[in-house]
Amino acid sequence: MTTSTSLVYLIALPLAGAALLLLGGRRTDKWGHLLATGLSASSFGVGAYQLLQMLGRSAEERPVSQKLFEWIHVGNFNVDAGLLLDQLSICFVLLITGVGTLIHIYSISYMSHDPDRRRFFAFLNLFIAAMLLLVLGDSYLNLYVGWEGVGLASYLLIGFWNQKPAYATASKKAFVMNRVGDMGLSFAIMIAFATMGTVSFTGVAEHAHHTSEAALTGMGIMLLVAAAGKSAQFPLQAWLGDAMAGPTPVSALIHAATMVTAGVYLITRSNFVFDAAPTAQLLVVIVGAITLMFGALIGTAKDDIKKALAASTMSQIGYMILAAGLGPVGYAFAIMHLLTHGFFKAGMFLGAGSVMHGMNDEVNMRKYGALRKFMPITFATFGLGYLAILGVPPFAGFYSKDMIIETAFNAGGVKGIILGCVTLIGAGITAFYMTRVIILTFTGTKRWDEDAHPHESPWLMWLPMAILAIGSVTSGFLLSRGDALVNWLHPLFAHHGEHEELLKPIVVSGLALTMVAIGIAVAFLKYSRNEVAHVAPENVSVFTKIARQDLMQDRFNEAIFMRPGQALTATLVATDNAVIDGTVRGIGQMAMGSGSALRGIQNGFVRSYAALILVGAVALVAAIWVVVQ
Amino acid sequence: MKWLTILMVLPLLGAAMISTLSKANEKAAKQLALATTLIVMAATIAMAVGFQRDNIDLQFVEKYSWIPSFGINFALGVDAIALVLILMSTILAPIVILAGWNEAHGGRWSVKTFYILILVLETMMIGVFAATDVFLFYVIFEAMLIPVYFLIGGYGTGERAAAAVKFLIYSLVGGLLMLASIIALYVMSGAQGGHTFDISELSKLTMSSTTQNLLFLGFFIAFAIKAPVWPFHTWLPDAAKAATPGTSVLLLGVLDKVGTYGMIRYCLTLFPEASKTFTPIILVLAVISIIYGAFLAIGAKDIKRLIAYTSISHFGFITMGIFAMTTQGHSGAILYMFNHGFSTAALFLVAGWMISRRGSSTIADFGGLQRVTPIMAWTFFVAGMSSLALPGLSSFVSEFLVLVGTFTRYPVHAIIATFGIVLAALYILIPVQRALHGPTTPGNETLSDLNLREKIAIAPVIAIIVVLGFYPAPLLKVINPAASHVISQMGFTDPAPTNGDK
Amino acid sequence: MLQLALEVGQTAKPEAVMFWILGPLAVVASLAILLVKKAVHSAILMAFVMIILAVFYIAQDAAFLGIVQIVVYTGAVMMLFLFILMLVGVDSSDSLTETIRGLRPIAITAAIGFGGLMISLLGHATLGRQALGLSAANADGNVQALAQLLFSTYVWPFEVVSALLITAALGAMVLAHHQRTIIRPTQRQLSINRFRGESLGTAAGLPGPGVYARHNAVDVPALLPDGTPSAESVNATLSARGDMLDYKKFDLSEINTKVEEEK
Amino acid sequence: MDASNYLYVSALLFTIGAVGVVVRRNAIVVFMCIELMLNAANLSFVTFSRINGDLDGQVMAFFTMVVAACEVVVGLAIIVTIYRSRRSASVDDASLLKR
Amino acid sequence: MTFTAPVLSYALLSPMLILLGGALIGVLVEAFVSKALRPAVQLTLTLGSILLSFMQLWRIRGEQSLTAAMGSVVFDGPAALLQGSILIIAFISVFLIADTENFTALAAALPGSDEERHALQSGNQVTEVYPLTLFAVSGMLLFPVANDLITLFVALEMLSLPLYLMAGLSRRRRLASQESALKYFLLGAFSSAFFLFGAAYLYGFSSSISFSGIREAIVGGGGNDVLLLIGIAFLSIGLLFKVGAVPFHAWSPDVYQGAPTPVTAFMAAATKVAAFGAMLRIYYTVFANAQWSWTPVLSGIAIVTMLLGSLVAIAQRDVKRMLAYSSIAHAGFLLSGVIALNKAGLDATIFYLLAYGIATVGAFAVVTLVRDSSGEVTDLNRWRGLGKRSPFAATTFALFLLAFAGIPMTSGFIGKFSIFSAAYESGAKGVVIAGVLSSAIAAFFYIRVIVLMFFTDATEDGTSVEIPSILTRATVIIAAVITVALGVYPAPLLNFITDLAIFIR
Repeated sequence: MTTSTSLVYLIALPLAGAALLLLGGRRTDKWGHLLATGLSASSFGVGAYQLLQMLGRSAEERPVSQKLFEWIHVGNFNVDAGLLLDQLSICFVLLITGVGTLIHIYSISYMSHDPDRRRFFAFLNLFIAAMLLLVLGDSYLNLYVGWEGVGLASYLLIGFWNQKPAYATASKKAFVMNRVGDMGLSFAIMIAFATMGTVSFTGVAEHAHHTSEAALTGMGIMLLVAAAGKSAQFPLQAWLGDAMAGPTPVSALIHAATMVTAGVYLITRSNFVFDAAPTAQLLVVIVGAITLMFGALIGTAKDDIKKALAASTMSQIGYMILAAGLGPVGYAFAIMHLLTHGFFKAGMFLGAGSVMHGMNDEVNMRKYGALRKFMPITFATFGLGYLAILGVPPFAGFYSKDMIIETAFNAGGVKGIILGCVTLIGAGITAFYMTRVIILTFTGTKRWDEDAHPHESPWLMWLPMAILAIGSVTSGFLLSRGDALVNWLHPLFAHHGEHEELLKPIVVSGLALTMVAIGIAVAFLKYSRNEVAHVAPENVSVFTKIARQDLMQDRFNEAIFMRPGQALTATLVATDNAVIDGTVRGIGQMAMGSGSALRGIQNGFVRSYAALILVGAVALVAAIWVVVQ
Repeated sequence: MKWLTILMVLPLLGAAMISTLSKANEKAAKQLALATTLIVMAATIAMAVGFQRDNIDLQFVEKYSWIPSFGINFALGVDAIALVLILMSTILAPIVILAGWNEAHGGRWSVKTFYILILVLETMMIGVFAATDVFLFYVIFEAMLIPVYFLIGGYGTGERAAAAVKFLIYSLVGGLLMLASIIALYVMSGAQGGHTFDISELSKLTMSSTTQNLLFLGFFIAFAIKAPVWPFHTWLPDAAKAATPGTSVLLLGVLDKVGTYGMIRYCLTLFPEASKTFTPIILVLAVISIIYGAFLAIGAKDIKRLIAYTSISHFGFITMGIFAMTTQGHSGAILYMFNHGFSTAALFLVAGWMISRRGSSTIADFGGLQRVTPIMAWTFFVAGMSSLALPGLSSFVSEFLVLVGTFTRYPVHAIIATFGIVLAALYILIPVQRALHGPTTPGNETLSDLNLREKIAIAPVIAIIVVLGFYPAPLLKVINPAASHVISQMGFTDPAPTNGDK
Repeated sequence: MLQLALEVGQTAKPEAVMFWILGPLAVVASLAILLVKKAVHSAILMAFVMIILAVFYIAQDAAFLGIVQIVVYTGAVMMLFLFILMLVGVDSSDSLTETIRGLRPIAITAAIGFGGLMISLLGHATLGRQALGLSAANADGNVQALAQLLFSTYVWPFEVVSALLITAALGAMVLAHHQRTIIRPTQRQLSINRFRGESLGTAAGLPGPGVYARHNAVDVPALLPDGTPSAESVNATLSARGDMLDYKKFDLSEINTKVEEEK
Repeated sequence: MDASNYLYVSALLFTIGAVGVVVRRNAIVVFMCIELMLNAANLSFVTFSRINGDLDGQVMAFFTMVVAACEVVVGLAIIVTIYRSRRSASVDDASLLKR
Repeated sequence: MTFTAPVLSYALLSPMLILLGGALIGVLVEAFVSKALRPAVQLTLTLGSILLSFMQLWRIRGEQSLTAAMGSVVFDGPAALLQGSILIIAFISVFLIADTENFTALAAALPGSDEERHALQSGNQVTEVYPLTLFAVSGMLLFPVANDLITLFVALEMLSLPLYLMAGLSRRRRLASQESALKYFLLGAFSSAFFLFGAAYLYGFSSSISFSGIREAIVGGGGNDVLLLIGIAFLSIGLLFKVGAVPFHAWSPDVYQGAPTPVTAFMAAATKVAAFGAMLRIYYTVFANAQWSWTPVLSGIAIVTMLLGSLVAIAQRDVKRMLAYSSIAHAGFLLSGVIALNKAGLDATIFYLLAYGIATVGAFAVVTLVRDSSGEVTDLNRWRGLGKRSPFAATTFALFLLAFAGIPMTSGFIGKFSIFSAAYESGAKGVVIAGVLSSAIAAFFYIRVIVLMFFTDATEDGTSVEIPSILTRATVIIAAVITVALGVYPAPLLNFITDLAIFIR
């Protein structure tokens, strides 16, 4: 393995930016955003440089590592602060820094009226640094630092406008649910250390094959829990919708392109664990499939443009998780979809931000309509992203999503058929709700409020959108040309035997396109032909109602965790006071009480005292009598 | 050089100098106290530099005959554990004084008395960790209650008298149980080759397992009250609520550590067999403390009580780490003691500033502080993050070590304890949301942000929290030999990787 | 039973007779001390018991003690008791009903228990050596032998007891002796005071109350020749207690003292 | 005759004296009962002296008498003082101090 | 019949003789010195005698003799230590007695009468308390050195009679004071009767009234033990009464409360030393071989005493009564030293006696300082906020309380530690556990008083603290210094005690 001394700059640059802006205070208000953007860009530069270096080496020589310093060495628990850049992480590095830099640029304008813009950029930089640490850490524990770091940054950014209590609550919810996932990661690390005596990726990879399946299954499940928390997968998905409280660039960066894909990274990175633990792998697939449908269904009912996109994100990540769960054959496709998704979803989020920017921060799509004329660039970039997500050839989604559907069908047996159908239906629903978004937002009649004056966003905002749109169009083709990404990642994953194909690729593409067409058609029929109500109609089916309420996920959490938790807290508080403290007080009062009672002996009469002495004497004599007898 | 004696005498000298000042000269008293503690801190650091970290023997040993007829010596010496805790105490002292510059003003007595008490307390804090004679330890262990008692009762707020009494009674009861055990040890040492209180001599005593168990309990309950471990904890929230922030820092940050320190130094060393016997029960208590403390923190309405309950949870982790009997658990616990001192200090000091500005310690009275007093709000936030053991901050390293060390031997306990980290997120973020976020509520609009003195006071604490989060190696290198020494003396070796028993 | 079987020679039989008459008497008399109402009767009974004890002492070769018992104890100490009883009120008789709840049953139970157990225990006691008489010890006479002991072996307590006696005397003095805090004036001094005082106005003695007064009561001040009331004429104790009527209102100076001649 | 019979009388007198202290209210009678107890003890001394065949017991009894005399002086002085202050010689009336 | 003149070793008796001489001169002073001069003369005389006596004691501290007074008195190391302790305590107690505010002006005067008022106005003083004190002190010196039952009984009465009298001499609340004298006297005499009865049976058992004779009889055995057991039991009642052990304790709260505070201080501290001194000698030398018979009973009494004393003290509202119950609890602690029956127990008990005695005098001295216009204020509720008004009084009182509670760095802690470890060494674990438990209970009420003084605000009526007389202040300071010194560096005294405390038989 090659060592390098420059990996640290990937992280250090944005981290320095964050530190400088946070500690520098108001003094850095003027140029802080520029510095942050510059640092993010230079980090991208370092990443690009590393890629070039990597390309120049043979496949085995490509991974680069750097040991920074001794971190935790206790007994046989030895973890250094070390970085590892290999073919997998470089994809992420470039995605994070690339998309991240674009979003920095976008935010310069988007946040220009916010008095706390500097702080926003500090947090963005902090996020970039944490996310880079997540993907660069050479051990689970290093990853864990980045893992929680992005959680923190996400919390800070979701709650950026925390003067609104709802936003503050949303950020707290995100953090807490993420922590549940983090707990899973902790367990996974503990299992790794207890069974294999190491927590580094290379170490675990070495030991995995001679470790019992039970332990690996446990570790895998715990990793899945972690992934579910971070990537908003079932059952820890509830926070993502609320996380849209943050400024839109945040949603684009964190909740579309980068952080939420960390789960996919984790599972892919831990391929050696999952490959040896089929049960865990199956669970991954199931979680992915459920979330895929779950997100898609929610997406159909959302009127809030960002929440609709968030639901879509959830669903798309479901695709990735599903793919990752399919084993060696799926990892590369998961990553590919992750990358293409990073482009088109970020682009669409930025588009949504642009719309909101022009519409006084209105998010309800029912109050949009006919924005195509007022925001042509936004419409164009958003539209390209739309085509990409639908999987229309030759846009990016077509390459990545079709591969996943195909792999799903090829998973074999009933499992393959079920998974294939789920992914297909998902694609159809995706087409439906995305078309709905397009129709409600950009076409039809205007349904704006009086004071809305839609206008196109400044160039600083549309430029990143445009770049991302280009990515949405081309990335799929580029990555799959000659199986570029698959081959690139190939050395990292176990080799897989050829599956017999259930369906020919062309058939899968046909089926997928058919489903997409159906979805689009239904959406057109439903929304384009009828006048869209200004307010969401109430006379809808039960399913719609449930879908509007995010399929009852919050109610479920409330009923199962929150209420019992609150009740337990209240009970414990009462118990602490009444039982534990009460026992202590009771002992005190008992002493007091017996003291007062015994005072009664001292009644002031000398004759009683004499009687007491006499009784004492009798007792002594009686004792003697007993002894003598 | 008689480092430890010098360290113990310096604060007393300061106290003596302060006592000569006139009552009106409050400023001089403060400055003198600050200067004294700074000198002590410098001296401690100078001493620590000379510490040989690979030497597991006691260092800087001093021994003077004190009460020869009972075999009692004024014997001092430190190993890594003691050194780390002394270092923590002496660093915290000047910070507490600087941070609580004005907290003596609401007291029953003069400002001067406050600082005399603080300095006397500092002497005892050093002594209690440095003592290598059980009797000397006990004397300081008990005697240090008195200054704290007066600090709480005389300078606290609210139900300060009741809280001080509760604190004192709890501690005294625990202390008396320990005294009974010490007497038994003393008598046994007399029967087995001469009266002594030397800890290393006492650890060689032979005794029946029943005796050992009983004596262990005497010590352990005293330490469990001090630490505090569930269910001996109810004094702490009251005391912490009533005490001034500075006192609370010393109380939770230093004094309570005497409990966990005592578990390592006395329970494990003197009664290895009994420690093993009771380990299952103690681990359960520790786990209960972790979860229970967290739930009560979530339910707390008063910010100081909240912090106190979080400490109960944290002390649960420390206790668990100690009795997990692995090097990771042990080192983690020791490191946790050090880190907890600073993260609690940060929380309490900032909470104290918030409370003194707002005039209330009820969480619901705050709101939107982040907009009004950003620096104060953010320091509180960082302190809170440290309390919930965010990776990258110091507590994470120790908490994770404890968990991983426990998991290798007691997976179930570790798993339950890990749920504490989710609860930690709740108990920190709930007050953060209520107090710092949301719209600025009435009564909070005109609060002033941290002034320069306060910034100077809190900066080193935050710095230590962050630096040790990323680079705990210097401390761990000091702690590790001592921790593994204790473990190996107990006859334990770390569980080897099982590979899942394949 | 104590294995005493003491040979008391020829006196055996008379002593037994004496014991069986006086022993029960002593017990009955002492019981009566508890039961009689008047303290004086108790004292008389007490003296009676003491005398019986003196007889017992003499019967047991303790002649000196027997005499001392009568002379000192009965004669002096009991008389002191009687004397004090006189002081306190010889006629007073106590009610024997118990006022402290539960005390009497406790006392009776304790008494029966105590007495019963003691007697039972004495029944079990053995000495383990030969019981001796005092014939040998008293060979030179009881008093001589005692003196020998008192002035040699027990000289130190004997000396120290003197301190006890002084203490007793001192104590009685402290509690009972009324030291004069004001020197009582002598007749001569009184006379001097009367005639060498500032005025001779009172030389003839103070007026008695009620003299010339409007009322003939002890709390009404006398009127002086000029019609003014005299405060001195009323007993000081009455004035101190505030029982004296306001003398001002008896002042005649305000009304016309000139008596109209009857025409 | 068996000298131990005196011991029985002594024990009875002692018991009666002790009960008298408890049941009688007049301070002087109470005190007399104490004297009865002392006399009972003296009787034991004299009896034991005879049994043991030495005079130490008689010396002790003699000292007891002397000491009792002193005690009587002090005790009666106290009783008289109390009587003068309270106009009552009942020990039950002196119960200001309690609990 | 020949008479051999007795031989007394005056050097060894001189501490007592000096005091008795001083007392006799004091009586003469009462008779012949003018009233105005008497207080000063008596005070000087008393302090001089005690000092002289102590100096003499210091000179003879190393001596040992069984025949100092024809076998009536034994002089050895423990004797020197106990006598020295009594003299030290007496010395600082006399400082308190010298405060004119404590004693009645005229004991014979009726409370509230004209005569009393005149006596008060004329500045009359009952200077007889000085010789009475000296008599009591000499009785106390004799009590632990007595070597036969006669001397023991005489000493017992000699220390008691003056105390009975002095208890009734209070200046304020005279009815209560006289009542306490009556109670003390009646119960004291009652217990003396038991003591005497027990002595009779011991004599019956052993045919000897000297301690050595009794011990030989116990060692030698003979008949059965009925007489011995009765003797031990009843003799113990007399001794336990003096130290205030349950159930023979009932007098002490009432008497402590009613007596003039200096007398209470003197009585509480010095009597305990004397009585425990005698107990130590009797149980360690005379009854040692009958250990099986009395240790269980005495352990039971010790446990009950500790617990009851501590428990009832919690419920007290009067500071003197509280201290009385505390002293009952301490009697229990001290009994555990007697039970120990080993060298460590002897050393510990002697140390404890001195430490406790001095702290007790100090505590009561502070009580005399807290006054309002009508005299001492002993109601605890009116001690609120004392720390504010009188830091000196409150701080020193707190120190003494902490010493009673056995907090480290005070003499009380060393005492408690040494006495419990001795008891534990002898196997009396139950006593130690009860001791620890009752210490915990006791801590509660000591701390309550500290809270009252320091942490609560004064009530309206504001108890004023009189500027203490120099002598009272001296007592408080001396007691405080010794209490701290013995807590911080007890080694010299402990060594001294260890070297000296060996009973001779």
